Amino acid sequence: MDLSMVGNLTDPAILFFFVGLLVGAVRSNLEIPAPVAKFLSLYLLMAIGFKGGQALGQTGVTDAAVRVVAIGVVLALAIPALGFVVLRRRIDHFDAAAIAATYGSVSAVTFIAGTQFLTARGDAPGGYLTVALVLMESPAIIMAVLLATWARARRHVTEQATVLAGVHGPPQPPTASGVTAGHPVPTPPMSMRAILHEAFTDGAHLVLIGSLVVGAASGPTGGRAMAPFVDGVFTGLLAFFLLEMGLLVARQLREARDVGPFLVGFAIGMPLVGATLALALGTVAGLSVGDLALLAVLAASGSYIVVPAVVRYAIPEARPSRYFTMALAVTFPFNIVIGIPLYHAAARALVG
Amino acid sequence: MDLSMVGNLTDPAILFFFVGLLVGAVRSNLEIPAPVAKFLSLYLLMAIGFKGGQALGQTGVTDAAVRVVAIGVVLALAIPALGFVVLRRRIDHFDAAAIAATYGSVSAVTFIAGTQFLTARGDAPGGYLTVALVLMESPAIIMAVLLATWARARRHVTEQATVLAGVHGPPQPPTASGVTAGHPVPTPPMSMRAILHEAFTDGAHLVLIGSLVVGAASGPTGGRAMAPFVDGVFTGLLAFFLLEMGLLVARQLREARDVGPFLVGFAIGMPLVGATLALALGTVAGLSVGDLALLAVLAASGSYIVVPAVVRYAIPEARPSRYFTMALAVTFPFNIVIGIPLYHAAARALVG
Amino acid sequence: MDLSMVGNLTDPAILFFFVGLLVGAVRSNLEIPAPVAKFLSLYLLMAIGFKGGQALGQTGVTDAAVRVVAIGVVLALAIPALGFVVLRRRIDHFDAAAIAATYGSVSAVTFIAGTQFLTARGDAPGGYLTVALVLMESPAIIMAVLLATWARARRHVTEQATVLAGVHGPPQPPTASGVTAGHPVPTPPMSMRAILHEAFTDGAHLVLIGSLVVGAASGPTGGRAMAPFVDGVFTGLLAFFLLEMGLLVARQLREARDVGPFLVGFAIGMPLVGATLALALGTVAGLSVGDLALLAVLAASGSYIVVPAVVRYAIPEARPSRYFTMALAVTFPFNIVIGIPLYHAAARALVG
Amino acid sequence: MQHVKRLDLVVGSRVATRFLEALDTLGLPHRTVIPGVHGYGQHGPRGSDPFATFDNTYLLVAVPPDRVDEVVAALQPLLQEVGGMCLVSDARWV
Amino acid sequence: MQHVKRLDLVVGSRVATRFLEALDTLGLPHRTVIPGVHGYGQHGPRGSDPFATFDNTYLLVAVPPDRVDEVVAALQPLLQEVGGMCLVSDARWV
Amino acid sequence: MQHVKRLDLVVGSRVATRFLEALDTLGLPHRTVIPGVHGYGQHGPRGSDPFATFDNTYLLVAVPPDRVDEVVAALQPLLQEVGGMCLVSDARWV
Ligand SMILES: Nc1ncnc2c1ncn2[C@@H]1O[C@H](COP(=O)(O)O)[C@@H](O)[C@H]1O
Ligand SMILES: Nc1ncnc2c1ncn2[C@@H]1O[C@H](COP(=O)(O)O)[C@@H](O)[C@H]1O
Ligand SMILES: Nc1ncnc2c1ncn2[C@@H]1O[C@H](COP(=O)(O)O)[C@@H](O)[C@H]1O
Ligand code: NA
Ligand code: NA
Ligand code: NA
Repeated sequence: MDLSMVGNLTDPAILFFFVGLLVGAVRSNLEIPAPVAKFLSLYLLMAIGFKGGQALGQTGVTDAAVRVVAIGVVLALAIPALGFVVLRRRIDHFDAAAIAATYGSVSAVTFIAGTQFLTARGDAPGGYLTVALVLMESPAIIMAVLLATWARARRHVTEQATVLAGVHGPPQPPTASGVTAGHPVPTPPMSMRAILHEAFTDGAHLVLIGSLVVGAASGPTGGRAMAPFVDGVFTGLLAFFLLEMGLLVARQLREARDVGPFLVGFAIGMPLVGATLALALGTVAGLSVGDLALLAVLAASGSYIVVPAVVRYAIPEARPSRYFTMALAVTFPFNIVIGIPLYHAAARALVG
Repeated sequence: MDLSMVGNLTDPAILFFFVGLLVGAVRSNLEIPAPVAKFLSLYLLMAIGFKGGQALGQTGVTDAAVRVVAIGVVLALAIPALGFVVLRRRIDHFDAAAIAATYGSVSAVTFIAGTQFLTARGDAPGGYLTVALVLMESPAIIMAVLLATWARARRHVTEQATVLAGVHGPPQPPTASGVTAGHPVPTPPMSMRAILHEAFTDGAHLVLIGSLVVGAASGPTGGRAMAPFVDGVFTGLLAFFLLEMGLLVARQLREARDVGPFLVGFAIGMPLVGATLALALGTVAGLSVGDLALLAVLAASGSYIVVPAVVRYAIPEARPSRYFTMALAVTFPFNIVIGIPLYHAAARALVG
Repeated sequence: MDLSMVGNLTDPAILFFFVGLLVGAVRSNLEIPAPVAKFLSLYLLMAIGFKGGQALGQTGVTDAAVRVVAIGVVLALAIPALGFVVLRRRIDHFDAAAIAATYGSVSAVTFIAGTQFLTARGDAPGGYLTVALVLMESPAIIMAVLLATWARARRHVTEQATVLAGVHGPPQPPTASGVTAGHPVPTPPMSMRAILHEAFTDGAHLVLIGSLVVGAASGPTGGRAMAPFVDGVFTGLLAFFLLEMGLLVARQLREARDVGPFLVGFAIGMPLVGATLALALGTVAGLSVGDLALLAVLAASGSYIVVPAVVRYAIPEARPSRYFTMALAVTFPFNIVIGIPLYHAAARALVG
Repeated sequence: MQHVKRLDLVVGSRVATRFLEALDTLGLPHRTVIPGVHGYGQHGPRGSDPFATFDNTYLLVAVPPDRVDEVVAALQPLLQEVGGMCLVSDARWV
Repeated sequence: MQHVKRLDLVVGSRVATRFLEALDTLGLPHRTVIPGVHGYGQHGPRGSDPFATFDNTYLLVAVPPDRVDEVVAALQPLLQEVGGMCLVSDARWV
Repeated sequence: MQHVKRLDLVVGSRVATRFLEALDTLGLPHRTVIPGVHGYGQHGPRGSDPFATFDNTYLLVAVPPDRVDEVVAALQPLLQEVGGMCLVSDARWV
């Protein structure tokens, strides 16, 4: 494992993440323009989707593919349930539901970093892992919304919500005693139908699925034509994107007021639990090292894109300064630096 | 032809166009940031300009080059004249002039898709086709402006125009009965001098010409240095751009209120007529399969960039919701999916 | 030398600079979106930093490296001092300090163009030149700020400054007689501490240093993974960036009201003096042709990024319409077209 | 120069079309749109993730003063449902 | 805090320089410029094509109240010729 | 519709956070932020270099009328120190 870890720390893309962290920490004026960052995130989704589709197109739907995807879906249901059970005793139920959704879903960037890491070490995972990535994104969101609805019912309808249903909110938060003080319940939560629409028509989601299909459909000729784009410049653009992620994490860490020791512990412990579950199920199912390790990475990762985007409207009572910050500022770097090499080492030890 | 058509539908770039269409149809939040889309469009022009210039630099001005370019210019004058004659009996003269200009000019993205398609099938067209692309862009605009001036003279100077010459328009359209109802004549049209300046100093136009010259001037060494950029990542960036085109077409289709069956028919019929003309003239002139097919693609394509941009000011009486929508939402997809393989098959049958 | 110069004028990247100049001169609507231009500038810094780091990582800190960097730092102190002595007799002391800083510092884009030129001609400079680039950026700024402080002290505290310390400036300049007329002293200059923070945490600066470290740390495996990004598409993206630089220079030339013949002379003479100094010191130190020529390029170049950005706040009394315009609109094109081939020819003659 | 009412709306980019369609329905199609806007309101931060999946759009609409009440009445339920800000102020149209 | 007049202009990006030069000529060089703005007005949609060849630019200019008539007089012919919107309103300058 | 004061700030992108933090401290976290804004003021041109290292950020903040003096007092020293523009005007909040 030691060698692997050192290996990850000489990967230029990962190193640029640290450059971003440091540059952000000294409060430099460095800024990746938002349109470029958005382009890079779409590019990464397109590239991994396409490559996954190509791999799938070559192998077809194998037995291993079915097993990986099945375990993935099981994990996507088990992890948020487990997370909620742990959290509900210690924190507000709405926060608990949102955090459970965060860890039940997955992080595409962590998935990409994991794929890079494993491929560089000769344990390339199968293309169907990309299908697992797609399918593991949404179940946790729906489960969390149901949990929040249940919590809302238990709390009865508060007077505040009633008032808010009648008028649009005031220009600034009612209390003048600082940001964190009041956490007013905003406009009423979205309908279930709207939530499902948001979750399933999310742009990032659809680009990933679309690229998967295009990759599978366009065969070796298409693959060769796209290779310089989806393979050649991939590491470089990933490095650029991780530079931005580093800047973002540095900024987020500065504002991490609402995350205490318990939640930091959860943000590190939950990934380890998730990865362990994945490693156990995957070993029983006889997965290869690469598939096993990447499934553990998926299980361990927390979503800081789709989930916060939807949950913000679906569970407005929960604080983004908790679930978003935990996933982005604690779990993401943890997985990148320690998690990925660790899960790989464990997979090697188990089935290597 | 069947094989070719299937071929086009496994091209990743074309497939991403369909992904964009579908994603747009389900009203996803997917959005390519405008600065990135603009960059991609400039990149595509730069790449085809440079590659055309390189090819020209190698072959010099051949006999075939002269014939292709000459036919191109003839078509750029004949097609808008023909279009106007057909349209003026059925629709408003200003709309007729604008639509004629649209189909008389050309679409660079269709040109690129055609080049990709033909090259992949071993019928690579000559670099001078890029010169034809450049020269076919503007004549139709100038012709349309003259037609509009003539139409304006016939209508006499209306009172409305007189009034508008005195005051800047009101904050919102005068009639409150919906958008399509009133189509107020806005500020007076541009002077001919201003129109020519707009048409010839258009950024896209100049990037194309500039890249053509740079490609021709920089020889094999320059070509090698630029290859990974203009060739390597080309398909990938084109795919990304066509994803955006798909989103745009989907949006445009939703707003296609002003295009009835007659105009839809025109938007499909006119390309076929233009292509037929090109195939006829090109066969007589003894062009190769690739040159012939791409010339047909040019003749069949309608401009949705330069022409609408200039015509908006030059013929303010015409409705963009007609000419722009027809070129972008009907003709462009038609050519991409059906037209290009069809013209190629015809060219093969004629001179193959 | 003649051949080399012609050589530079068939380099596609340099040719695109001229395309930009011409397109800008005819006042086309061409515009590279700002977020893309910013991305490209960060990309270029990342690529040269990474490549420099890779080269350094391979060779280690050689004797030649130490000599090059030492001479670079000497030049970064000598050139601004010399510049100030020349300028202070003819122009305002604040302008003199700002211009001295401009020419004491360096231009990364000129450095890149020089590296491309030399590498293409078989005289590739060492990776440690990138270290020189980094170290030569800031000393001149600090020196200029000290000079300005001294000038400010000599002038006593003017009444105007006293007034301004009390109120924020008015909405528009007090005099209504045109832009250039009044040059009001704005808000009080920054503290030395703030200036140092600005200079050392500047984003461009840190990306360069960070990439240098990542390049050195990530070894041959990292280098191979990044190659298509930092090498493959480099010329193409540089060409795109120089297109934008051409547009910018054309715009700047139109607004060059405050630069008279003396300052134009300085903007061409100072680079020649700087290059001569570098060539002399470097020849004595026994540098190779590539190292010597690129050091001369660094000495000859003037900063139009970091220096203006910092000096605007550090010496608010100086006019950007002088120092910025000189560096960007005169010295930059001069070096690109004439300077680089000239310094290379001189280096060959001296040590080739 | 005539008097107009100026509406400054900041709404989620994804739902901006709904506001614009409401204005279209009222026969008020003229507008200015600034994309890629960040913000912080009752629904927390918007636009500051590198994915910009959920940023805001700024809409500026000048309407004749006698139509402003109608416009506000049409937009209020939308603001209620999907959040956002709407400021109304006075201006003169040149 | 002194009173100022605030001008909000939305004009074609390509012609924005002409407006800015007119302001320069009046000795009013201070301004704020937002590029990449979309819109819909008498000249139809602007800025929503992926080529953004013809988008708008937003100009915000604060001028002393006594100079606003002069400014409006200088800009009106330009608005007449190339289109665009200009709103004038009151503000205080901090 | 209640009365609010609208603050339009244009400040260097690099120092924008300092303004926003000052507002946070006052318990006024709601705001709209437009990045990538160009301009020209007492500190010369901003945002028009291709490096955009030093462009402006536009901040729009609606605050209750009774808090505007407090806000202005908090922002004035910052404007003094790092430059920028701040306009205050009246609006109604829908
Ligand atoms: N008081 C305010 N001042 C300025 N902008 C605001 C204010 N309140 C809300 N906004 C903007 O409106 C967007 C949506 O608001 P909300 O739905 O309250 O989250 C926010 O992201 C801000 O951009
Ligand atoms: N009533 C309005 N409200 C807001 N923006 C407008 C209005 N009218 C025109 N504009 C803006 O001004 C630009 C040019 O207007 P026009 O020349 O009328 O097409 C449009 O693209 C819009 O961005
Ligand atoms: N009178 C004005 N009108 C509009 N914007 C202004 C004005 N004065 C300053 N600004 C903006 O505020 C920024 C900073 O101003 P300054 O610190 O004076 O350079 C400028 O770059 C402009 O964007
Ligand atoms: Na997970
Ligand atoms: Na045509
Ligand atoms: Na220098």
